[in-house]
Amino acid sequence: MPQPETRTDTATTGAPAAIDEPTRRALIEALAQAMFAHADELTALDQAIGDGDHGLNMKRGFEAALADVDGLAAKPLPDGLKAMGMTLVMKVGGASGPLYGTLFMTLGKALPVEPDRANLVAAFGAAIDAVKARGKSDFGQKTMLDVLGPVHEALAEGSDPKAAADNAAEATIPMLATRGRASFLGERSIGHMDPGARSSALMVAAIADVLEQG
Amino acid sequence: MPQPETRTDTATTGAPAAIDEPTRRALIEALAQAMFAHADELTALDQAIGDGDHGLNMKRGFEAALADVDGLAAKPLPDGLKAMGMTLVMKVGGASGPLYGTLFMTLGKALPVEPDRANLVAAFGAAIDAVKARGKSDFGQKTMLDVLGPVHEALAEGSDPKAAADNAAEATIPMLATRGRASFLGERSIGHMDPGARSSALMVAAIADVLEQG
Amino acid sequence: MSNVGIVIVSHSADVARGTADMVRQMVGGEVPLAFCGGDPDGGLGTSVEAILGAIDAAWTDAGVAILVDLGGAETNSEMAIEMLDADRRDRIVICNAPVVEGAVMAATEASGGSSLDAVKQTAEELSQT
Amino acid sequence: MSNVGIVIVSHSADVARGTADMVRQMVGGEVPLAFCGGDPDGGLGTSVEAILGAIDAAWTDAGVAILVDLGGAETNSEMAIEMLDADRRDRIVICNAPVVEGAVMAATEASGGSSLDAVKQTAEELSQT
Ligand SMILES: Nc1ncnc2c1ncn2[C@@H]1O[C@H](COP(=O)(O)OP(=O)(O)O)[C@@H](O)[C@H]1O
Ligand SMILES: Nc1ncnc2c1ncn2[C@@H]1O[C@H](COP(=O)(O)OP(=O)(O)O)[C@@H](O)[C@H]1O
Ligand SMILES: [Mg+2]
Ligand SMILES: [Mg+2]
Ligand SMILES: [Mg+2]
Ligand SMILES: [Mg+2]
Repeated sequence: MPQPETRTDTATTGAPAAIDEPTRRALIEALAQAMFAHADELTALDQAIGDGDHGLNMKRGFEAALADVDGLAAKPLPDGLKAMGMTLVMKVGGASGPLYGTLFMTLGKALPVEPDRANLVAAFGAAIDAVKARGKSDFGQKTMLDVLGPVHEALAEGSDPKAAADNAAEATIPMLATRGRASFLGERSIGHMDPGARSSALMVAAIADVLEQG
Repeated sequence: MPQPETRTDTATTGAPAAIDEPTRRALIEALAQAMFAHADELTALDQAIGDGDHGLNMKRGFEAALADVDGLAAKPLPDGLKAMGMTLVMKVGGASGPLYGTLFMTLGKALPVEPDRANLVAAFGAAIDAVKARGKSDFGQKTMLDVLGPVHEALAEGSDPKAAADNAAEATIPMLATRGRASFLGERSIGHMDPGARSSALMVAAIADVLEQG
Repeated sequence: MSNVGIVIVSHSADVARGTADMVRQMVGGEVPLAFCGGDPDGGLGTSVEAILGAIDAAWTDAGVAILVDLGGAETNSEMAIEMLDADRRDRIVICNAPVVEGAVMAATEASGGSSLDAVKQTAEELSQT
Repeated sequence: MSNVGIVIVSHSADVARGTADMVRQMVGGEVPLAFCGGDPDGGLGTSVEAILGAIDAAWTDAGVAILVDLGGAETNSEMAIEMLDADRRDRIVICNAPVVEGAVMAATEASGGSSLDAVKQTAEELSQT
């Protein structure tokens, strides 16, 4: 498992390599490919404890992002993130649309054009708060937040965000859902991974893979 | 205005003339014609404080009754009333369907084959109670019950049921609706005649006219 | 024993059909489901005959929960229930719950094998999340 | 000033259309009314773009009350509201009420010229009669 400490970050400034246009394009493509490759899996997870559309929703959102990959990648990082968020808001069609859309839009608002690690940690924290506000939700309710939170911690302490995301997604399995459609199932929501937790983990892995290569 | 005391009732037994097959046919036809002739008026009343379908609903119900007039008139009075009630239940399509249906079906259950006035008063009382139970409603709520009640009183005391019905329908105008769709309007239901009160008055008049001629 | 069945009764055939689509999306084929909407001529209203047909289509020995929208739908559903055999009449309830949200919640509860009482209660406890 | 407008947002286009039919039957043309249902591809879900379009279509200076069904419809409606000009944002509310019954009640209240607050309150007080 790759160690984030060995990444190309310059330890002295705490700044990751600049996220230039080719990297931004690679990030969008990697996110889209991850959603396309796992659409059926996400849908199956959502069938178990929801309405079975999460894979389809994410696929629709990232198809739209991919269709505009030139335009999105050409923008400076903050504007690109905002535009990406807006695309998800407009295209996803499920509760995850405004939630992921808010996540990306807040990152765009909070990040400078060339962020360092501290900027990233702060921006991710702000984005999580915005998702909580949008979803009237918090950690521990068996949602995407239960992956985003541990990823934020990993970023803050410099540990591996991919591993944190995967572990956190697994950890939603025994949770009782109290937000979103899965909450309709009450106790029966226990024993299944939350689909939004899984899509969050997939996105974190896709981003980490691109940045580690970058 | 015709006085019910001058009707063909034999004062000694209190029995109205037997309601024979031609009379039963005349009653069904008169009821249907009254609903057809006043369908637009009933609909207009329902447009003011409801969903504007009462005329259409009653027309549909009595078209079905008229289509089966031979069969209905051929039955003894109690069975004919029950069958008529069932027709309204199945065909009217609005709240008035099960309510008028229950009224006729209960009359059919409560009346003997050759009823006297006392039978009629008792049966009408039972039918009103059944409508109240079906509608979870009572007098004073601006519904058909506010005509049926005064008609029952008129029958019991031997006064003119037609006049009682017309006055009672008029008296629903200042009432506040607390049942049925008109209740959605709150205070704005005041100042309009209840459509079901009007259709009840029309039916009472149609029946009285036939029996007075009979 | 099969899961509790769900019957959707709306004044509008479109509302009834769309609600059934939303229910199917949540519970697939795990719950017997039937719906009806519209008066006997197809206008806005309800039809006792159609309600009886829907009850029959969704019938299971575990019983049937009916979701209705406004007054007439409820009164016609009550009328329909009284026309059933005594045997069935005891295993059918009308939920005091909104038609769309209630149907989704009731069906989700029913898909877990819950009793008719539990299905009714879940629909009726409904407040928007 | 015009009556408060009503916007219906359901996961199902059929539910949205049928609810609008039921509202029209009660209030005719007295209330600005718009509806949307379905995700951007027409499947079950909601679309922020369609919600924004519906808000625009039902807009009046008296404001607009939105009725939604389940979670995503609410979240997407909140998202849509935040994308409006500040000026409009203050005159638009999401009712915590069931979509079908709430829309009929809200529209009936609106047809009497009631304020946005009163319309919202009537929809939210709703219990089945
Ligand atoms: N209120 C909420 N707060 C945070 N996350 C939520 C909330 N509601 C839903 N989610 C997340 O969204 C996921 C479902 O997304 P999706 O299936 O696309 O939308 P929908 O539930 O509208 O069909 C859930 O698995 C959960 O992670
Ligand atoms: N719960 C009730 N109890 C008694 N009468 C009622 C009740 N609900 C409605 N009504 C009567 O029914 C009439 C409306 O009938 P109709 O328009 O045919 O049905 P709907 O209201 O379903 O459209 C009302 O005017 C009222 O007289
Ligand atoms: Mg889903
Ligand atoms: Mg969905
Ligand atoms: Mg009516
Ligand atoms: Mg009606």
